[in-house]
Amino acid sequence: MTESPALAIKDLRVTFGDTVRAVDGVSVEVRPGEIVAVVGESGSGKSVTSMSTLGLLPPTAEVSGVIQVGGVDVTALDGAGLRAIRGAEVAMVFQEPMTALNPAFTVGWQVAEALRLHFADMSKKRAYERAAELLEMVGIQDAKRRLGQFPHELSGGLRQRVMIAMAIACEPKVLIADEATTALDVTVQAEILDLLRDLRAELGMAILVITHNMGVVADIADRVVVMYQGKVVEQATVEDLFARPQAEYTRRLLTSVPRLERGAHRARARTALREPGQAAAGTPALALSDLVVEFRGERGSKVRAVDEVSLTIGAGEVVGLVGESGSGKSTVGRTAIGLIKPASGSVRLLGESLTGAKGRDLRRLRRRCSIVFQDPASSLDPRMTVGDCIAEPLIINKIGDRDDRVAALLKSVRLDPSVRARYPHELSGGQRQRIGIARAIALDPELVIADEPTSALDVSVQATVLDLFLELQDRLGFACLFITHDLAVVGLVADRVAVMNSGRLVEEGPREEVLFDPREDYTRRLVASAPVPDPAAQRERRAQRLSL
Amino acid sequence: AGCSSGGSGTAPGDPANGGTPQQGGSVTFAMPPNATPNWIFPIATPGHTQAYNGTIRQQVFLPLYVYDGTDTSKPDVKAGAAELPKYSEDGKSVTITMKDDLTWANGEKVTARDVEFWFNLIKANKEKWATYNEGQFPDNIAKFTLVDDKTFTMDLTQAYNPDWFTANQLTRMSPMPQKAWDIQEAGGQVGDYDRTPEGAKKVFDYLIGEAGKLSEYATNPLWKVADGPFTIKEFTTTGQVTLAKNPKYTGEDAAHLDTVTLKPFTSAQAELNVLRSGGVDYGYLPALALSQQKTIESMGYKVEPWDGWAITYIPYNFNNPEMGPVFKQLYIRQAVQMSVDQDTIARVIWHDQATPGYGPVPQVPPGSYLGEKQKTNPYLFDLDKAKALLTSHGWEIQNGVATCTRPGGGDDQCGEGVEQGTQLKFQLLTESGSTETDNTMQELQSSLSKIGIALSIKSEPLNSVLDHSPVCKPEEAACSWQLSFFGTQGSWYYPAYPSGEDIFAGDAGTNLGSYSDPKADELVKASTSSTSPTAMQDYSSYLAENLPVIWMPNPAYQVSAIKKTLGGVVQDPMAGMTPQRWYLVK
Amino acid sequence: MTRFLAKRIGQALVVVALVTVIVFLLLHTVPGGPARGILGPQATAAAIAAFNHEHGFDRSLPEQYWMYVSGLLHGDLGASYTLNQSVSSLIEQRIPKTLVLTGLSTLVALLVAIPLGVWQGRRRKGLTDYFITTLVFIGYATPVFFLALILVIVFAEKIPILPVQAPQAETLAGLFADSRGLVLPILAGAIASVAVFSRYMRSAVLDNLAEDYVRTARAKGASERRVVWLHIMRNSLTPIVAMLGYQLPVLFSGALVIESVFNYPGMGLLFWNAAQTSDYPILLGAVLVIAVATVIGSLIADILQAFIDPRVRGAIK
Amino acid sequence: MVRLFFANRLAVTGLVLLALLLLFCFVGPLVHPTDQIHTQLADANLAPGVKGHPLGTDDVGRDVLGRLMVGGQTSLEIGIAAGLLATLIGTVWGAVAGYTGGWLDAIMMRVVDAGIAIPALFLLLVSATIFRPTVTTQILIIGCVSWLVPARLVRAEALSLRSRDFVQAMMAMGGSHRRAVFRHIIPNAIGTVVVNATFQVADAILLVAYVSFLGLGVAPPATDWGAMLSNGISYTYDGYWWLIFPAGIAIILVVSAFNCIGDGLRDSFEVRLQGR
Ligand SMILES: Nc1ncnc2c1ncn2[C@@H]1O[C@H](COP(=O)(O)OP(=O)(O)OP(=O)(O)O)[C@@H](O)[C@H]1O
Ligand SMILES: Nc1ncnc2c1ncn2[C@@H]1O[C@H](COP(=O)(O)OP(=O)(O)OP(=O)(O)O)[C@@H](O)[C@H]1O
Ligand SMILES: [Mg+2]
Ligand SMILES: [Mg+2]
Repeated sequence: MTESPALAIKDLRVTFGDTVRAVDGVSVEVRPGEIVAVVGESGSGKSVTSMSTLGLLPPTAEVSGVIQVGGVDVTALDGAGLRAIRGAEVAMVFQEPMTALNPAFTVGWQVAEALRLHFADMSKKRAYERAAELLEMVGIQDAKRRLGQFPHELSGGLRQRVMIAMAIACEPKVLIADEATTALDVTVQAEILDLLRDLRAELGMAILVITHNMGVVADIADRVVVMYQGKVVEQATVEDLFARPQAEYTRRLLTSVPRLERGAHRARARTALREPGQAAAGTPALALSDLVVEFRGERGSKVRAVDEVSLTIGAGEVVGLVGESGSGKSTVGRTAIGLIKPASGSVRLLGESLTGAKGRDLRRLRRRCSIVFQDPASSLDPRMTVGDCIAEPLIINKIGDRDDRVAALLKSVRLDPSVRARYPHELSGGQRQRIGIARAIALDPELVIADEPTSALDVSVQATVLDLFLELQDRLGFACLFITHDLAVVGLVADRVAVMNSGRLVEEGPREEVLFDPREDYTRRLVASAPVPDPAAQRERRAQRLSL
Repeated sequence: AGCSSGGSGTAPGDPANGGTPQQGGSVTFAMPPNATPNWIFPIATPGHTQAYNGTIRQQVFLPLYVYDGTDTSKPDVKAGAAELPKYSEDGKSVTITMKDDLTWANGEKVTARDVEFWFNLIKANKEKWATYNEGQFPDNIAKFTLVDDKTFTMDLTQAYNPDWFTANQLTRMSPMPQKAWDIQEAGGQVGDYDRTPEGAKKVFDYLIGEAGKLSEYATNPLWKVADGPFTIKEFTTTGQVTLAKNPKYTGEDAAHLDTVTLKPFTSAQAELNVLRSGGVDYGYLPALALSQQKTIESMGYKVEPWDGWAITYIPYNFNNPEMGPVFKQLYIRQAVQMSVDQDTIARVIWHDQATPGYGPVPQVPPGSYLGEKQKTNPYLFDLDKAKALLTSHGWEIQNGVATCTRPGGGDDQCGEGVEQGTQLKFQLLTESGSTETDNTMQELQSSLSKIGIALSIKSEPLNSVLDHSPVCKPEEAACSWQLSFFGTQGSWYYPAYPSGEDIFAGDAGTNLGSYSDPKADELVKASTSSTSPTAMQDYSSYLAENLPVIWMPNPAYQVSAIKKTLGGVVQDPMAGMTPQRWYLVK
Repeated sequence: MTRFLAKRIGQALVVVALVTVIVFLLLHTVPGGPARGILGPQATAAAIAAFNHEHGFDRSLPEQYWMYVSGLLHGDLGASYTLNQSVSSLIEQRIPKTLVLTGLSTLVALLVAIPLGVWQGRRRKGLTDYFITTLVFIGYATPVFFLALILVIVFAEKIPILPVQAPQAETLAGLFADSRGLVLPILAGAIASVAVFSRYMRSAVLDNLAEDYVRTARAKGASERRVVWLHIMRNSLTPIVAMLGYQLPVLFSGALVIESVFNYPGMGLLFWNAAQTSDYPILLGAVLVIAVATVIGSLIADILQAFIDPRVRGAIK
Repeated sequence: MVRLFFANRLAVTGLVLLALLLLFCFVGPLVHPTDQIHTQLADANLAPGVKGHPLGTDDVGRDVLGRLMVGGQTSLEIGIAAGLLATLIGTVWGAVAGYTGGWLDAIMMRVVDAGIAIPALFLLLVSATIFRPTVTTQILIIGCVSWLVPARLVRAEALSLRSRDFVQAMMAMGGSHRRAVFRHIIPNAIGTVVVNATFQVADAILLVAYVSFLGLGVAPPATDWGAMLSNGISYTYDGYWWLIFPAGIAIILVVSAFNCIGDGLRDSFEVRLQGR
């Protein structure tokens, strides 16, 4: 380990205004060919640290400290110098892929741009070909067609992979992946992790992975940096960390990691109410039958995103929806609440037909439901303060006493009530996500559609949020469609599990059955791909999976 | 004031010009905005009476008589097609002889038959003739007789004042080449079709149809048969007209110049810009640009006002249900007239390019028609006297507005029909778009307010003003207008003989305010039908005193800028032109 | 797309029909009719009655409208009351002139305004931003006729490098042959539009600067220039395109002042004079042309907008 | 947001400027009383300073400074009211059309097309013959002919905003369309709206001048800045600068004041760009 580090951050401090100390004396080193994972509490300054390496923080940020890339101090560089480094030396995958792509250009163009910016002599055609290869490398099927699509036509996972493709396009020396696999299903995630390992092996790339998924950490990292409240509280090799956590926060973190194993399901006071047989008796909270959703593709062709999906969620029941990225999970969620009109099939929401509902009736119906969007950044109005965002459902339903309620909601998702005066762009990804959750539970809904509600949360916060969620569910008995990629979380909260693949519902059944005794091949692959938060065990699993 | 020198023409060889007249050359003349010429046929149909149509037409097809407004007492024989008319003793018939030397371009002589051709077409189609007035030409011709090739006689239905008849009726006549134009359809044979009413109608329709093809004016063989000093060389759809010297002209008034281009402008501003760059030889200054006189002069131009043979006035609507009775009181009209400070308005607002007017006859050039009373303003500007007139007739000023406190017909009372409590609040409709007019109206408003008359002003485009101030009966809704001004360009342009049968006679079509006064009617009638030489002067004096309207300063027709090298220009107050007499000097 | 076009053309026809009806009705609410205006103050009552009869003003309104429409369907726009030409030939002569003038001045305005707006958006709150903003507003607040006058005084009189008149030729080729004459009119027309376009551009650039995708582009190593001129620009064109669609009709009537100052008889002036002289056939014809221009403009704007913003594309397919 | 607005130096400058202008026009005549009713032809076109006229006299002899105040009252009243009216109608119309989409959008936008297709000039001419001009009718007429542009602009923005997740999120919460339009679409289109509003005020003030020229203006002896300016411009060649500049500068000042306020407003909505 005498090699000079590819990326070295020394005593980095970042403050926003006088009050927010986002990063407080962080030092991290990544050597060529090394994969370092950064874990830590949501809002602990991981993203800010990573962005500061490329000088991408907003001007409101005050930065001090030293950042060296290949021995060169980045903070001393001027515009041109920085540009030469960006993309070519250090590339970055941003946390929220939804807003990070330019809505006006096709994804092909955007990937090709990354190439052409640094390979001046590359022809346009060649760049597109390479872009297609890159998309295939990150596991996007049908890459040629995807090249011509616009970001809003892609699912969250697809966008995230586009971002990854863009980042690795120029084969940078340092790759910073900020929550780069949150929107990916476990099979794709495993592929991406394999890809990263390959890149490290072939190119000696130094990789800094920011993640909350301890499984991912166990799977890929050589070394782990743990951050807490803007400080590095622990650095250790991955084995050491899992085996002998030193810091108090690390220990808390590790104990909160959900594991995919039998019986991990949280016991709930009123489980009796929700024995499968009984659920059918009451009016189902959500009943989808033969749902088909189509999007217009190029030249009027139609793309089936959801293909004859039938799914029933009984009152008070939690159904986990898992499946491949781009398989139509989010689309099902959106259609369920009437944001997308199905091409055929019917949606019954809380016993009423949604297809026919209009105006006031529709609004009344919707008020009894709520939805957490997959991408927290784009689902918050950029011009409203966090407080206003959370208060919005209260205002819509003319509920008084908002101030207290907003404060209480913030507290319940472990956010300081002082953030209410901030704007969404002033929060970290996980903080934004929690705003979305707080907003969704503000009204004590009867049905919650939660699209990856905890993907950006560190496991300790995730645990709190899930506890809260389950506690609320106990108390209010709402039904829930829980869309996620994290099978362990599904195992924790869901009564039943549904699995989707390419728009179809391939398997559906009680939790234990689907997760531990899957009928379908696809499900089996899925379960096998789920990383376990234990380096040794994970290595074994990986070998197993690869031989599969 | 430069207004007294109207028609300051310069005769050929005028030493003042310095330099010798030349033959040939071309001259560009700037037409005012919106004056787009669009007609050359000697009979104008409605919508085709723009001033420059007449000017162009009379260079190509000579009218019987042409007046030059610098002397309105007799026609400018040289510019017309006939010798002076001879009236019978009783004034009931007139005999006219055509000039001997005139020929059409096709070699035919210009004959009395050509006049008959014109007359027959008019007679059969008078309804379509833009200048037709019931009772006047051709209704007042009892019989048209050809005497010989060159001479004809017209019997009139009654005795007319010869001056009036020549100036206001005979000027409309214009011989037309019967041997070339007496055709009923395209490609048809020439015949004597005009002599039957049906035939005349057909011929007329055919010719009018041809006249509607503006783009062919320079090429249509019909229009080549001209007898004037010029022919049409170019006539564009945007209104640019180039006249070229007619080589076949046989008269004594041949053109000096090779071509004269009449150039249209989209606005006075555009014209001024071009003028300042020397792009026109004969242009004009917008009134507000008068301060540039020196600059323009230094660029080789003479700046001369071109007075108009016109009067400018504001009619009272005597039939207005509210204010009609008030307007009918002469003392009120006197008070109003005494509040119009014409001298100052002309000097300050019009920059000396308007002439105060005191009666129905154009004040300049002063001729034999001006009555003694009109010559010397009978109602000098005097606010005190004006106010006294009101107070002495039972008006009291309350809150700044005169209110009638003593109704009744007595000498010290408000007058017949004026009710107790009537307030002197007048509404004035005025033409928009001119700073001078706006300012004049504000000045009027201001001085009237000083004698207790509240004037409220509403300005509208000229057409709306005319639409909104029709001749009307008191009970009609359209009679709500009280005062109306449409004289930015002069309210009324007269033919050579400035009689008032169209505007101040009780039954006249354009007597907008329904002014009615038996004595005035009598005087108007006398001016057209009696042969007395003082008829016009009597009429002029009476109306100057009786105030059928508010007399206002009359703006000049235009303020011309003429290249110093251009001679022979006469600024005809009747807005006519004689470009055949223009010439360039070395 | 074809369906969209078909639908929009159908709607366009309705709009055009609607506009003619409205204008027709409005014209007939004007008391007195056009006769007095056409025939002048000296016209007699008989002449006015004859005029009204000849042009059908003594008939009922629906009848008159029907007469007009049936003429239209035969491609006949009628004949001017005052200009002794058919309306269609007048429009034919004037439209190219106006299109040249307004098209070029819009183009010039765009070429100046878009870079200016983008540049200002980036250098927000700098001294130059304030300075340019002030200039732009002075340009906007100066009435066109004054601006034109100043241009003439400066560039044609004080420093006589340009002609005072627009080209007087009747043909397009002739117009371009005298292209120096086009400079001042185009300039006069462009300045106010520069103000408008650049302000919208600046504002939109500000909106987009805050978006996350800008950060992505920077992270790729794109130069600031590229980020602004490519990434942000494309996303900022929405208001400009919306303005442009609307600009087309406005240009037709808005060129009036420039046409009148530079002695360049185009559509604006034709319309204005017709309005002043109550030349109804020209008015109706011109309104028809403007209505057609409007619907075309609005259609083009919508299509363009879908082109630059894929998210709206769904709305037009 | 209010705090942000007042923290913005530019915005405060704009507000102060506007306040000063209002003070000048509405309180000024008390300090500098002049006769704006009567003409004084003997004193026409006096240069500034002569005979106690600080800014000279106009072409019929009225004190220009006093006239500036009186004219400003009309201009400010009409400009502000008509500009705001047009912005208001246009913004709401456009936002509703763009947000709703479908046939309602088609109908609403075709109405706008039809409105734009009828030249404002023509409408003004016709209304000149129907209405008597008062400040109120002017506000209404100008407001009614100028809302079409903002409608188109805002609609274009709304069209892409409506598909954003935060709007969808609100809909999913059972929020009304009204809330979507007023709380999300319009605030996010605020940049365009504000820029347009500044132009609307300027336009209205200039349009009043145009309108007076057409004969629809307020009846004399009342006046407005636009009319003063267009009148004064005829004297360009005479060098009577005091007939041109005061009114011209006044117009530019209002326009700039509104622009500053607009930028300030815009900034307080554009929370993401602070520090830039
Ligand atoms: N507006 C759109 N236009 C065209 N295609 C779309 C659109 N929205 C989604 N799709 C396509 O529909 C499919 C399903 O998308 P969806 O967002 O439901 O996937 P998902 O299961 O939520 O995936 P992920 O886990 O990656 O979020 C994808 O192939 C996507 O490209
Ligand atoms: N523009 C900003 N203005 C003010 N505060 C900010 C801004 N950006 C980030 N912060 C704050 O800085 C802190 C660190 O944010 P950062 O995005 O680095 O968190 P993170 O560790 O990436 O969290 P997560 O796991 O939730 O993404 C957070 O408290 C956040 O609220
Ligand atoms: Mg983060
Ligand atoms: Mg999804």
